Amino acid sequence: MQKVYLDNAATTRMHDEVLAAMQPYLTNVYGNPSSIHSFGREARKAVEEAREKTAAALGGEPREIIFTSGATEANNVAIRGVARALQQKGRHIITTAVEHHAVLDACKALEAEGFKVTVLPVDAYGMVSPRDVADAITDETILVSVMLANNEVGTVMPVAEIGKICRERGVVFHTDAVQAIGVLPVNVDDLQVDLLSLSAHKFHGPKGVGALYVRKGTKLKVFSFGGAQERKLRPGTENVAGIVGLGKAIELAVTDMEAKVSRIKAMRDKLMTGLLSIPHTRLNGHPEKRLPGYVNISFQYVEGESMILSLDLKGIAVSSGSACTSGSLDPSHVLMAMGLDHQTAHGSLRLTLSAYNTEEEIDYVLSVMPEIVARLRAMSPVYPGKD
Amino acid sequence: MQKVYLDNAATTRMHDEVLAAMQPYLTNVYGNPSSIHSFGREARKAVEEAREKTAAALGGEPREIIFTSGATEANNVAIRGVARALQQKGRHIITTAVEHHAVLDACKALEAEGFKVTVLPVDAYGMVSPRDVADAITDETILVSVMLANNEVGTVMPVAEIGKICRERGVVFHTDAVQAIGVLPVNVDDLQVDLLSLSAHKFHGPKGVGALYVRKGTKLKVFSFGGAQERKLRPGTENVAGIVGLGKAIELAVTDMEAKVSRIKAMRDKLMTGLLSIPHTRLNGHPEKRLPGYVNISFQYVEGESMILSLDLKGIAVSSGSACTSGSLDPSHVLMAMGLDHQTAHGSLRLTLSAYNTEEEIDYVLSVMPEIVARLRAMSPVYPGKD
Amino acid sequence: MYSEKVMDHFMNPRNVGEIENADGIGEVGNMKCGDIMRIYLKVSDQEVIEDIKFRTFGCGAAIATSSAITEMVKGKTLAEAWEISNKQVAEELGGLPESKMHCSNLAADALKRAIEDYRSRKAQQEA
Amino acid sequence: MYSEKVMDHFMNPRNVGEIENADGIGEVGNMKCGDIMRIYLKVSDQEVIEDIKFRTFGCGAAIATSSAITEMVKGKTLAEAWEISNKQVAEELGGLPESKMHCSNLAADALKRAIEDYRSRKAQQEA
Ligand SMILES: Cc1ncc(COP(=O)(O)O)c(C=O)c1O
Ligand SMILES: Cc1ncc(COP(=O)(O)O)c(C=O)c1O
Repeated sequence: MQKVYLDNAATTRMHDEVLAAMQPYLTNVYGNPSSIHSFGREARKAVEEAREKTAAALGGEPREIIFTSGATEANNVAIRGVARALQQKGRHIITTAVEHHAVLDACKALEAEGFKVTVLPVDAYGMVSPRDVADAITDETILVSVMLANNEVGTVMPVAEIGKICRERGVVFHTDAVQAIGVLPVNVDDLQVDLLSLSAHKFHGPKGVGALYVRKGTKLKVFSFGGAQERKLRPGTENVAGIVGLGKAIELAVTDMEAKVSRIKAMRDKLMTGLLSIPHTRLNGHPEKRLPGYVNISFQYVEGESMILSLDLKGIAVSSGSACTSGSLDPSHVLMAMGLDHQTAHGSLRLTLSAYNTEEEIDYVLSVMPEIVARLRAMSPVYPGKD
Repeated sequence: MQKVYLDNAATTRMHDEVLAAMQPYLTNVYGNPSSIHSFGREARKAVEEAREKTAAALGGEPREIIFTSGATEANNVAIRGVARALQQKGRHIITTAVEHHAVLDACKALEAEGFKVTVLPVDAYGMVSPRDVADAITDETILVSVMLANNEVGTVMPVAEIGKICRERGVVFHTDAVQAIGVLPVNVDDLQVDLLSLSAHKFHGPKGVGALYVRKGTKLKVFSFGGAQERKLRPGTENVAGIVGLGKAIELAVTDMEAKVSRIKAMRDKLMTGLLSIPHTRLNGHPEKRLPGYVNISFQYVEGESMILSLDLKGIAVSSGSACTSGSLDPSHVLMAMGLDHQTAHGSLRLTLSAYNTEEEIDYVLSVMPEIVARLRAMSPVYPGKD
Repeated sequence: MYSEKVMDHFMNPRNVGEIENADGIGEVGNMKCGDIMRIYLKVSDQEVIEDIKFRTFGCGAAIATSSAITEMVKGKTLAEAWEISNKQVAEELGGLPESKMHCSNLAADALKRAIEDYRSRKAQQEA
Repeated sequence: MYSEKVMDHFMNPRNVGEIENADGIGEVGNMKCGDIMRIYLKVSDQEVIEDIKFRTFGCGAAIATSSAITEMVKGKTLAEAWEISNKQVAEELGGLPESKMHCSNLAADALKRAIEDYRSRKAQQEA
């Protein structure tokens, strides 16, 4: 059966060159980077080269890069770390309603500990207003965290504008850039961010490794103890092969980005137009300020998981903001924050492309989708145009 | 140049079969285990199989295994998690002076937050007394953490005895078993532990992945937020390939363990006897209750790093408890806790074997060592038998 | 994730549709949770389920359990049908993922509502 | 980790040993930190360093800096030698790892002690 992977927001296939770069560190270069003998020094060199590549891709300094086990950890270290380091200065944090749970739940946990957390609303497109950020900042504010691009609808946030505001007001600014690497220009100075999280597997690197950019001078208090690795901000024997993979992946991600992006966009537009030609559909997320590979569409009268399963049986992998895919009861907090009603949220489908997709794959998806939707609608008790 | 790796306590070379098991998950099986489509389900299946293997190796249930990014994280989750979950019950924690920094520093951080921490002393062999543990337990005690085997001198702790005491007194018991997997029998019921940490790269698995065994019913509060992975105890997209590698590595580690261990022991004894025949040397750690692959020896009048460098130039990789290898000022806290004077501690060398070593390698080390020690002693201002 | 039996019921659902002039209709679930099931009954004078149909908005488990229960009770008496629990439906399907046991496994409830509806109509007619 | 020059001095240290009847001896470091350096001087009447030897217990950096400084100052006057800083020794060696800049880079201090020792002996002789 033909297999079509359109869930690149969940994870991506690893680039062959990334695996090739990792291979020595999975076999004969196995030293611990903390060891001073030749085995250790070879591993150390590889880690530091990856750090340089990561810094170069983001426009920062190598010593500003901390490798982690992923963006979840990077987000937690950033949010909790700043909160704890600056709690004497103030105990107010600002974030948005559409952040990843790693950010949102870390903030909520701090709220339970006595911090004040302002969760800013978003508009119907999932966009936060820089104005709202500015208005929310008080003398007590120590941290603002706004994602660079949303991982469900792909809406790209005005992070540079918010960064400017935060800098003027002297507030530390963190952005979760997980979905943006390789598809948007990500430069820590242009964005005026102090902290930035990323995860290698979202841009054709390995799973289980990420990075946190920490601008020089940014104070973080850590809660994880052990060795002196990563300037003590992230102790534990380094995932050498993973870090090398991240370095290679980010280097490849920013190479020829525009060409890749315009190819992805062309496929995306074809997919979007085709799907929207099915009746009772609507696009979720911002029509323009959106990641190039994102199509999030709601199909009225049908539930997301049933569409995922139906597509899966045709070899097509997508995801949904429906509660049924997460095991929780409520549909996606992102779609709800955008004001969608429950039915529309439950009927959402997220199709996310990468450079590995082809136009033939898009054609294939468009050829099977109408039938699938029709079949499920025919079963639906809420579908008005019965049988 | 001949290369001899005798730093297997720092990290080990990955087993070929482990890499072979990982390979599909580094290439075409790249789904996110949380995704419900076929790509995701394949990844999920691999993770759950690894969980079964890990549980089987430890004598626990699959649902009692939490995958982490390594033992550092596992130790932190365990110590902090129990402390926070049970702080209403009491605020006293017991550990030993020779634990890994991940345990010791996590405990110290809790001390700074108002917990009472008893750091038990060890004897000259690095051994803690179960009696001391029993005496230290009070009504306030909520957690005891004692490592299964020490990572510097290899002393094997009386963990089963301590486990029995803890169970009788109703105190949660954690053990850091990092150095024991594949060389000692490790069964969570025999050891009577509630929590157990391990790290794959210490037993020929990949770096950057570990596990925490959490006995059913053990309460943990987490401080890391994000997705619902690993029963919410360890959020973040799973390092699928790494987890598969851990599963395969632990399966291999416990296979034919006795045969491997007796081979390692034979080499170890030859190495030890040979090195101790150099004058002014002494064995550190317990003479019998010791990991099979461990030789920790102090060479009087010379400093560890200078020996490491000299051996490195001969292609031999070892480590030392000297301060100079860690960038800190004090020598190993383990050797100091055992009562060694500074000179003896600085002059320590740790040579750790694995099944990959050969007798020829041991012969080679023994052939170069006397010369190296003699050269450095000749330079030493504290060596009495000058020139 | 789902058993083969679930997938079979999901892809080839039995008894989809409506019954015109049904003797009883039951609906459970709500849009918040993303599951709505409606069951239509045709009941004989002997209180045997002669025909049963369903419409469901929901995930694979919701559709499969709806389909399965219609097969399980067709030809049964209302008294027999009333005894069927959500758990039995899940068992009939070879089990359901744990996360689906609560929100999407409501077919037996929908059937009970339909039987209740039939009975209350009957009571009204007789009154 | 270490530059080639450090490794060269470590493996082929210059001027190892003692000077019998040295004109000045200086020692720095302590066993706690794991570095002890002792420097022996033979000084001419013109206060030129005619001979210099060292013994060092310590890591690669400690041994290399000891060796390097002996080469740097042999034939120099005490006044010139006095001006040499630990930093200059590190530079001469092509740099040292940051963690080694403090504890193991004490050769200039040892030399200063030796010069001081020479001077205090001289002062005693003259007194
Ligand atoms: C926006 C965003 N932040 C954080 C994460 C967490 O990344 P990881 O699961 O690799 O830790 C993800 C992906 O799940 C994401 O999309
Ligand atoms: C006893 C012990 N505990 C914990 C660790 C930490 O393991 P990792 O660095 O893989 O997190 C190590 C290894 O460094 C160890 O030897």
